[in-house]
Amino acid sequence: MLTVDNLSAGYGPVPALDDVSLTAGHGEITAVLGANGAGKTTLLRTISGLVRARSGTVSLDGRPLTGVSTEDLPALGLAHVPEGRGVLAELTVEENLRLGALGSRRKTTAADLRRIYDLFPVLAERGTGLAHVLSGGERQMLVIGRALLSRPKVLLLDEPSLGLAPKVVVQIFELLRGLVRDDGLTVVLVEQNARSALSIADHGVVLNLGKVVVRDDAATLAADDGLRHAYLGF
Amino acid sequence: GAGGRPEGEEKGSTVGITDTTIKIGAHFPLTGVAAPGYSEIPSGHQAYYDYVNANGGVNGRKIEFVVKDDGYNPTNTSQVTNELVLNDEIFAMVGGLGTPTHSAVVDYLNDAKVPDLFVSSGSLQWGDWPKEKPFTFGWQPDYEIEGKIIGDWVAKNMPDAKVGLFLQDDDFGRDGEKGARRYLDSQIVAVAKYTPGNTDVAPQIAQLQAAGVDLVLGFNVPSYTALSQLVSLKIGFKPKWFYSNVGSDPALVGSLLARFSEGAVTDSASLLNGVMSTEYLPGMDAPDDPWMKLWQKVWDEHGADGELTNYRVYGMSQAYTFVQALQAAGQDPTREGIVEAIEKSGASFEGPGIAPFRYTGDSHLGISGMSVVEIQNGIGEDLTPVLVTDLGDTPIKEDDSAAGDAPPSNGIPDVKPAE
Amino acid sequence: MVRRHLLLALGALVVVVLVLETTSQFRNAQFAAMAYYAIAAAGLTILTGLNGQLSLGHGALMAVGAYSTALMLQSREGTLPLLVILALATVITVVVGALVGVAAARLHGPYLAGATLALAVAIPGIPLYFSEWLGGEQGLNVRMPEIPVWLADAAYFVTGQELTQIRYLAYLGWLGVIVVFVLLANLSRSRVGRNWQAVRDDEVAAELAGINLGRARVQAFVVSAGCAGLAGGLLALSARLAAPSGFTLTLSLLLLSAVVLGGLGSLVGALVGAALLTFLPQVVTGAGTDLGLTDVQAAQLAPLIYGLVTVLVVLLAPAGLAGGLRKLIHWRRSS
Amino acid sequence: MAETFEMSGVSVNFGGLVALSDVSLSVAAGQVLGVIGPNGAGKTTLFNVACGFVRPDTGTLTWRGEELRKLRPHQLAGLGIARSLQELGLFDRMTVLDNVLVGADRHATTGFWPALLGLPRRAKDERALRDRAMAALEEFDIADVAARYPASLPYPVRKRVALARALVGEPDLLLLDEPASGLSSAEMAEIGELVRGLTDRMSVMLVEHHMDLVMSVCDDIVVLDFGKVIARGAPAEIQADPAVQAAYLGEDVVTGADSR
Amino acid sequence: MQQLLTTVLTGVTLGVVYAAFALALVLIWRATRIVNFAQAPMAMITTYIALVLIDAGYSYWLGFAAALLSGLVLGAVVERFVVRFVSGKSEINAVILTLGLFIVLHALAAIVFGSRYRSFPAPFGLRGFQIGDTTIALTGFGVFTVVAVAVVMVGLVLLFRGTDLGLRMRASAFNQEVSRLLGVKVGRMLTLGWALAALVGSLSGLLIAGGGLVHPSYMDGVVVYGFVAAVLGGLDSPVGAVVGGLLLGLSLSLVSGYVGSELVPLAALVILMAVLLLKPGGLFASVRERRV
Ligand SMILES: Nc1ncnc2c1ncn2[C@@H]1O[C@H](COP(=O)(O)OP(=O)(O)OP(=O)(O)O)[C@@H](O)[C@H]1O
Ligand SMILES: Nc1ncnc2c1ncn2[C@@H]1O[C@H](COP(=O)(O)OP(=O)(O)OP(=O)(O)O)[C@@H](O)[C@H]1O
Ligand SMILES: CC(C)C[C@H](N)C(=O)O
Ligand SMILES: [Mg+2]
Ligand SMILES: [Mg+2]
Repeated sequence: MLTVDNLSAGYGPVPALDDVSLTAGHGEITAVLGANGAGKTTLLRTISGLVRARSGTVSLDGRPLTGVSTEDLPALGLAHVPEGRGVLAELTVEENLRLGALGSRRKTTAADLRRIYDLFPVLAERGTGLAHVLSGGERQMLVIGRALLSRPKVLLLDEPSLGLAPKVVVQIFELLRGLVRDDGLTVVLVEQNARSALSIADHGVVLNLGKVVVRDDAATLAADDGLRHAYLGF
Repeated sequence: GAGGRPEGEEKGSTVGITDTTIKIGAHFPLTGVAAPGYSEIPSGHQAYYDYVNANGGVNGRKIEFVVKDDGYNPTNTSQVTNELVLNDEIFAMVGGLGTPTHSAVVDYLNDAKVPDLFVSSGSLQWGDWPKEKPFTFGWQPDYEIEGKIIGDWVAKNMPDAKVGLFLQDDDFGRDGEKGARRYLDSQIVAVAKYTPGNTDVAPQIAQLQAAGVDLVLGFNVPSYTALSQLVSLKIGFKPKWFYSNVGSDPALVGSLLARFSEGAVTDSASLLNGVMSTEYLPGMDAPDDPWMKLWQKVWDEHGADGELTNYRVYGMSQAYTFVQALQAAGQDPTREGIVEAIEKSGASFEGPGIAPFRYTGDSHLGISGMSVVEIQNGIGEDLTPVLVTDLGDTPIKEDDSAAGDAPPSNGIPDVKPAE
Repeated sequence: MVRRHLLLALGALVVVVLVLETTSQFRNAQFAAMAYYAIAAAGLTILTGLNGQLSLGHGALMAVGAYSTALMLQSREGTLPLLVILALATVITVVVGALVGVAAARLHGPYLAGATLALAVAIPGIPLYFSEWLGGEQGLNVRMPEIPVWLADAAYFVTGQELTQIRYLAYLGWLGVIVVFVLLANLSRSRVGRNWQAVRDDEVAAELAGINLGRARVQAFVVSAGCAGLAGGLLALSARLAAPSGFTLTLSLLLLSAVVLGGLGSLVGALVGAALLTFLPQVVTGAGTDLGLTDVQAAQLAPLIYGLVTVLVVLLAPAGLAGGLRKLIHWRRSS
Repeated sequence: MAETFEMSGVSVNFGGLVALSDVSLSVAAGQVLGVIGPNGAGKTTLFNVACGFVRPDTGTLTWRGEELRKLRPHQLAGLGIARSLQELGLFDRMTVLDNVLVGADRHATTGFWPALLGLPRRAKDERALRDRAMAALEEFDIADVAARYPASLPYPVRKRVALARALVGEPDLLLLDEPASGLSSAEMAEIGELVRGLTDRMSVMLVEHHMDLVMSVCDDIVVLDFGKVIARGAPAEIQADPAVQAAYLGEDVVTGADSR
Repeated sequence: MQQLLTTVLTGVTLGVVYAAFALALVLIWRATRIVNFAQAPMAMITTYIALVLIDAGYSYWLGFAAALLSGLVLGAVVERFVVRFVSGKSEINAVILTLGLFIVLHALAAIVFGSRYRSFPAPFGLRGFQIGDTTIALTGFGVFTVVAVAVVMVGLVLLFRGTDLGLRMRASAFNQEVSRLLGVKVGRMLTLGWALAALVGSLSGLLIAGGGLVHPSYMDGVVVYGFVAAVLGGLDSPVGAVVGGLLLGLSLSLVSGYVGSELVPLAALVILMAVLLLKPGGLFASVRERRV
């Protein structure tokens, strides 16, 4: 379980996150929504320690992460798929995947790899080639696969559907549901595509200008027309 | 005058001179690739000037010696010479080192009428054209006469030797080759040139070996003596070696080779045994020479950190000549006056050099000769008396007249003002 | 914009006259040196700052300019006018720069660095091979032609002082600086400079915008080579010599460091860097001697301090001294 | 028919991997052609061929009735073809205005020498370019950020800068690679309108994974899978095509298309 | 015939030395994407440390070990306290920083150790091996050099190709932020990369010094040729560095012996340009074609 309490952060004088609190429960998908620039990415980056929090705390299963560096998070079971394709293009596809497992101090087993390759067959074909040649969508598959390889307890996903074909989006969302259901994975899902995010999420949090404006069950949010028009744009 | 300018009156210049001081300067490579060795020369100068100053100076004037680093880069030489002349306002440049470096400033010094005394280099250009460069004087024997003396000796004593030249690819090697060819042209079977800075000389030595050379004449600097010895060891090349004076400092080369050992070269001095060279100054291998005793005393009293070395001896010897020149210029030296004085009486200066200077109105070349030596256990043993000559087809003859000079008891020369 | 450049140039000219007329011969000589460093650094700052090409070989291009100048001044009687000679030296270097630029245009980052590094050591080897013609290790002596009589008279008329060779050279150098800076400022504020920057920031996008990458790179290289050529010519006049050991790798590297020290991509930065190169060694060595160090120690002090300054500037003011100063002023104003 | 862009029989191999195989298509004046297909189907590669970044193994390109041989990317702008990049490719150390000015460079009339010498006609030329660029910025409603650097701007604004840069050159054919990725539905709708608004001035080729957008703006759609054209036709036909559904759309997603 | 053999053999030994230096550059490049110009003076300093010990009467091998160890420490210190502050920022600033270090270390060495020539011992013989009655230009020390460089090359290939550590090091060089998200201790990797590179650099310093002369600038020549060798090989590839070094050493030796030693630098330029014009990323460049 991931808890965020009164978190604030920013890049200059203007705060990008202002007193944000949320709880992502064990075995649940929490969708973080909001317009461009609302602070969604900043929220994930602050949780990961890539952006310094000005105040507030983040805790993982009750353990505060204050003072824990970004590099130690994978070992604690937290994986973060960053916005905009964090592919290490100069490494091979397989090396990228192996790095995912390394973070959580595990050896990559053939079975692990096979699971990812089954999910994204194209990665298997490109396995020993440089990730550099991958298409936009293939890169997105790679970073998601890489995060899954670390078998995280908590998964932070920043716009995973970016650049993916509709069929693959559905496939990935189904996979997430499965993991949440079967393994008790905790997911924080940042999505531009609010409609499909809410369709698989349990809860939703809407950010606007760095503040939480609404927090509710996913179904309730999806049904709220006023909210949809004001913040979610569909 | 043109443009309505007042006409200046030309008189002898006394820039750099006060009643109690005389300021001189020079450029040396104190940093960079040429610094090893050469950076020690000015400390020799300095020690001797300190000694003279401690003994009352010259005509009551203390000598101030300003050294500027040029890193052996002519562009810098030019800048620091500007600084010496325009900012420090030196009376004369004394001992500025290096052929390419000093070339950059020789015209300027002459245009500015700054005496440019005793350039630390054996290139001919310092002394061969006194008409164009009236203020410039060489000091050490030029490389051409050294080549001639070596060539003549080899032709006479080893007429069957197949000679190979190992040359630094600049004036040094070229002038030396020119001199040597005068006597050896038919004996030379191979010429190998190295470029300073390129430390891999195996191809050059292999070339000499391939040509069946059994006597190598080297016009090279000391580090290349060490390198050429090492490479020969490596490829099993065992000719006779004859290094010009610049490259042969046995103390230095010996210490350089000392460590090339660990089983392979056990005794470094013996590696140089039988190597031939030339000498024109008593050096570290002759500690009992009266000049060396003087230098040792001066160094012990006024020297900087470190041991006395041949580079420092070179510097002190030059400084000694400068003091002589200053004395010859009389009570009230001027820039023009000191030049005139050296032209008049320089040839009779008695100093550590074993052959006389060639200074006259027609030549500003330095020491006129040297003797051929063979190195045994780190000591150069004379094979010939002092041989003197001059450029071109001037014959080589024996002349021991300057070899017996001994320093005055107080270690300070006493030259009468030139008339 | 252009008019502003010209006004600035005019102001600069006045300052130059005032400074050169009121300072000693020795300072004049230093200013002459600063001038050629500034010109070379300005070219390099355009190449590296605007176009993103890292050249470790500009010293070699200066050598081309220097040797061209020296060759044209060899004949004892009757050479071309000095300005024509410098212009020709610039043109010759431009041609060489174009050849190098064409080869370099395909290279990136460390590969370009490697190639230009090799260039920096290769070019000074050429005079050694053609020593008959280029003077070998000793190089070619350069005799500055007499100052034209009308100019000397005019100068005397205006300033009341004799125009010495050194001052004449300093004027020549600073005239060069002003002209070059105006031209470079024009370029960098024009579509040409803009396109160079585009190539630096994103090749693919630049290409799609219609920019021929190779051409833009070669163009930038050629312009900076031209500067190096002119600077080389002035250096030869100033050092009175063109010799291989005047154009070691060190020169190329010092130029580059001066550009970064001053502030990459800014012409003012090039000026600051040139001033550092010219004045720092002398000041530091002087201070060292005053502190009672031996000559050898004092001589080592200059590179030591220069190196430390370089390290500190890169660490503390990554935008260079000019950039750091600008920031400081901003900060002062805003607080 | 003069403004038609055609590709015929284009094949591309990347060492064994068939990225495009015998692809033919054409875009007529004022038409919006959608190119869709699974990830890795070869859409970006197709654009790369059209731009000269990838030289096809076989096949030809024709533009305005003339074959483009040995096309090099930098020639595109001059030919009146512009392309936006999947990852924006803004010039980070140049202001927004300068970014757009580079796009407008095609209309410059003076060359190197006037620029070097600062001749008056260069100043005139520069003013003209600037007016053009400002007009483009205003059209996209981003004139207020003209002096800012792209990195400090929100993503959708950056996206507009990229579009402004592509359009300021007044191309006759615009290639858009995933223009809507990372945008909200509302912004996507804006882009849709914008693209439709372009059709009186130019033709558009559009790669996009958001079906809402594709279906609403395209006149015609080509579907690629494993480098082959598996379907082409009007949006409605494509949506109904079972092969397309199987390869690309999946069953569920189609429904959302009309719900806007 | 013997001249050719000698020229070739010395070319190979020379090439191996370039290769050793190039390996250090490759290591640092792979680990931090910085070209370290200060590599040479760092190696020079550690060689002096060995020399001081040997001069004080300790054995060659103690000096050898001390030099390697101090290289390791020096590399780590320089990364942690100097280079760290520019890593991941502008490429040229990093280059200039290492140039600044170059100048500083040089001057320091001259001040501390003096700038005169000193000879440096070799642990194995310096006489060429005897075959029949000809001596070939290969010495015991030469063999040692070749073996040492081969071992380092193989070690590096194994490190980068085969180990998780190598993978982590490469990842942090390419993208620090992504690597940290993946649990790679980026700072530690960078320090380790510099430390290892400086160790290999120290080795090259010892190999160049062995049976040769040492002074503050003795490594300067190898800066250019070692860098050129690394670039020839593709900068990313340890095998490339060795092939590049050998190719360069051999060609330069031949040019020096049969054409003229003044053309050696020009030959290096020609070889480099010829290779780079055909393969702009060096001989062993991984193919990186996709740009869009
Ligand atoms: N590195 C940065 N420097 C300065 N400002 C930044 C930086 N990154 C983000 N911002 C600003 O912080 C605010 C929040 O940005 P953030 O990226 O968190 O939004 P977001 O909700 O993820 O938007 P998007 O949907 O575009 O990804 C925005 O105003 C943005 O411009
Ligand atoms: N230079 C290359 N070398 C090898 N394979 C390549 C290269 N460029 C592209 N590919 C491969 O070709 C295929 C087509 O890539 P392309 O980028 O065209 O796909 P796309 O249709 O644009 O996909 P996406 O929707 O994910 O962006 C991909 O599988 C990709 O991995
Ligand atoms: C004897 C040395 C001090 C001179 C030096 N060999 C030179 O010509 O540069
Ligand atoms: Mg975001
Ligand atoms: Mg694509």
